[in-house]
Amino acid sequence: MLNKNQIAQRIAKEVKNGQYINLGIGIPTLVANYIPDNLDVVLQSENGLLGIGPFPTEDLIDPDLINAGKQTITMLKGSSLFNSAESFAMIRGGHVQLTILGAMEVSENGDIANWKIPGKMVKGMGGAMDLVASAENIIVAMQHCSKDGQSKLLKKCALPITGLRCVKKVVTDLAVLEILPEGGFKLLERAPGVSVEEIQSKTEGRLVIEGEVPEMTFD
Amino acid sequence: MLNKNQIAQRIAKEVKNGQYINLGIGIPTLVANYIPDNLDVVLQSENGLLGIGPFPTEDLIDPDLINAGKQTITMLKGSSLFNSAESFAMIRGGHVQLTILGAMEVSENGDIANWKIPGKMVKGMGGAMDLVASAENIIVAMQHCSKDGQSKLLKKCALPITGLRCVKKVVTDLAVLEILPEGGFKLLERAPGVSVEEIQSKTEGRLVIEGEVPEMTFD
Amino acid sequence: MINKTVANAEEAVKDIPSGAVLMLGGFGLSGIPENSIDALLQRDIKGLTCISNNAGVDDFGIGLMLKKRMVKKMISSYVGENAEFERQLLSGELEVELIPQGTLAERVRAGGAGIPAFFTPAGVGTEVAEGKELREFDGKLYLMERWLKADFAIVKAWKGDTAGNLIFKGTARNFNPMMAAAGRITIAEVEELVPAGDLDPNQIHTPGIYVQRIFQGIDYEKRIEQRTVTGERS
Amino acid sequence: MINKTVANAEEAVKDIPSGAVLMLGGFGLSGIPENSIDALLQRDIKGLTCISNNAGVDDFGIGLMLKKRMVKKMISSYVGENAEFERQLLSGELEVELIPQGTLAERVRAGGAGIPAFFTPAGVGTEVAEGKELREFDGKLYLMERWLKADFAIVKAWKGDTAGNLIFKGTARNFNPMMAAAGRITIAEVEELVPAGDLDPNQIHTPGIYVQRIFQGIDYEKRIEQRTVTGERS
Repeated sequence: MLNKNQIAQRIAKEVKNGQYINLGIGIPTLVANYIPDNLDVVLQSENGLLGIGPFPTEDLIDPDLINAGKQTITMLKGSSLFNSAESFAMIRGGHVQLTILGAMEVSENGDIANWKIPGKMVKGMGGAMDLVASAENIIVAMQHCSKDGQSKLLKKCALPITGLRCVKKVVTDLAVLEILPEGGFKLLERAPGVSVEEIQSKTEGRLVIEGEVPEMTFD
Repeated sequence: MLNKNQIAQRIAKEVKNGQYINLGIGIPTLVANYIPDNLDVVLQSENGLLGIGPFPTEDLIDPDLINAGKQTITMLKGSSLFNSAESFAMIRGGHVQLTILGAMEVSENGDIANWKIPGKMVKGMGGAMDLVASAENIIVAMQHCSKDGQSKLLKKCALPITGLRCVKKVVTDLAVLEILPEGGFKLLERAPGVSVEEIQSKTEGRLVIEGEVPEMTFD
Repeated sequence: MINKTVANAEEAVKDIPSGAVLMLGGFGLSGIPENSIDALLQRDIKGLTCISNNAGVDDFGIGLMLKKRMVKKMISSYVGENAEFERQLLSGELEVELIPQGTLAERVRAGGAGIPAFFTPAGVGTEVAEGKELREFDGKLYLMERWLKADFAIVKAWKGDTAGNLIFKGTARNFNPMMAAAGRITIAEVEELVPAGDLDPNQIHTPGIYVQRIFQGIDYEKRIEQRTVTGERS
Repeated sequence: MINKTVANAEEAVKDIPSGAVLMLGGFGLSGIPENSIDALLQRDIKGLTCISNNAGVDDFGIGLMLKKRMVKKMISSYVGENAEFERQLLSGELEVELIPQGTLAERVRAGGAGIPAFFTPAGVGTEVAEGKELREFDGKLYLMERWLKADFAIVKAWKGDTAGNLIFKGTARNFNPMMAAAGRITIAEVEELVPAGDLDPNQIHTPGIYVQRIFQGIDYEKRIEQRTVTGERS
């Protein structure tokens, strides 16, 4: 079973050289720590920055420089700043090629629910609906099951939807799964020590198993 | 009868303090020469400048600084530069309050035709259709009649339309006329030495005359 | 050049009436018009509709206007952690309309740009799509969204000149430029107000045509919501 | 940061095929990609569709591409004075689609911004409206217009960095930024190419995300169409 950092580490292997990437709050943010140094990629912050750098040292903290999670950040050489309309023009226009975000539920046809739980105070969707409606590649980082053991990989999302048929891949604490164009979670990799049977028992949606399913490796 | 400079001079009296103004090519450009110094107005050039200054001296000519007529120009203190989408956002959004442009024909309900003559090579509408569809106040500068004596103030435009029900006022070599909301050219002023009868005879559209029509005065 | 200068925040907001629709720039607490909000808090007005990406925190930004019960309705993409907000919402005192962030940015941009409606893929298949026209272009589904405008837009910039030209700094730019264009009356507060001609025309982010009133603000707090330094990870 | 540098204009345009849809920045002869046009003229390609506000003059800019019969169709707002253009148009060799300038700018902007369609008042009641959806919003009529995209967008900036960030100068900015965003492959030529990090991130007009290839141009002529000096009036 993977911890949060290992989920992030595994997702980092999906990153390709030259990509522009938007990382959501939570586990997706951790992905930045594991992108290999030999890859040139640019991280976008939807509040108006391309080229997110590391967190600042105390003396470099600038209240006018935050990421979409409202954290203080720095810029890299070659960064650019822009307004929110331009930022979502980039996203909607497909220029941000990869979006990695968290989810409460994903369905076997790629629907995602991650913004609202009925009966709870709704804080808003922020930029999530724009992001999932736009990027050519969307990878979800999530726990395979809820705290009370219910599968979060479903036939159909029970929670209010954030976007339809958009998720391409899911990386959980148990597995790496691809959403097939015709529907279904194709099991690509198992977390170390996790059996196909366990994944099957914890996946409510249709699980597609073809041949031997390899165990993940970490470099 | 007014010459071109006098038409421009008369139109300049319509300019109000604090306005943002777009001047078309031809007579409208001349209006800039007659705007009183005590008025603070800003001229927009739809290729991306607010604050058109005078033509440059030889040593200040900059090929990267032209107006919409492709003439070399200068900027004023407080000028700003922007792209074409932003420029027409300003125009379409009604931020440019006054547009002054030439026309081949104007109809009594405020339609304008100024971009195309069937049978002649069509060069394009440029920004004219955007301008006439957008500004709250549109004033046309034109000759009252064509070279062969035909009225250009018509019941209905014969030439292809540039915009519908948009012209608010027309200043010609013979008269100043307001387009009434219900249709019709209301005669506001006569050019020096021009009689109401002459204007009537040279106006094909419905001319509305109420009481004494004053002769224009120039300061 | 037309001079847009007013003396201070009080002067700038003095005629905003109860029931007005306001836009307020900022993302989180970054780039919010602190001085104007303070001045609004001194006014005895209520029933405001506030269009702003976020709703401030309990004791800063729009949160203070909520606490004073000046706000009837918030139009935002994310309202965050704000206990008073939650209380008013649950009690029905406050109305909230949640809009995807990119759609919010584009609707405001459309308001300033004279585009009454446009199509976006954000929200297709979600409750955001309810009651909206759905349409297919080139094999993909889109929603029709309408422009947003405001009686008063209140924005915060880094530098400005007396002609109303604005330059923003860092990610404090965010919604400010689009809101400046979408206000019938736009009020801009700046950290540094300079004479027209002192700013490079090539570097203006918001041309002065969009700004009706400008003043130099004072005592900016610029509160940080999530202070993170090297070595930390959330 | 991702490095977008290519050696020169020849390298940048080498894979543009016959029949491609191109966008070319510029207004009149200001801000046109001179080097890329020269390099295109060396290529043996034809049947191009060129989206550009204007069509150059007989012996400069896109006019040279017309003369070489490389262009099948022009999409422009104003084609100006160009004898060869007129000849080809009248003979049926060249197809022309004329679009109101603001609609052209917004359609290109929409292409880059993922907005498949929007409404504009420009052209209502004119032949531009033929075949287009007409719709009333708040008592005013608007046309629905579609986005424009290109296989290759070719733009000219003043300064650029290796990450593809661009800064324009004066009114040479015009259509260049929107076109940069609307090209599947965007080629930017700049007067001065600097290392990533040398440009102020606050002053970037076109973020590098939109640019796939960048090179430093040479020998800019920057021809002036209407040389006017003080005292003159047209």
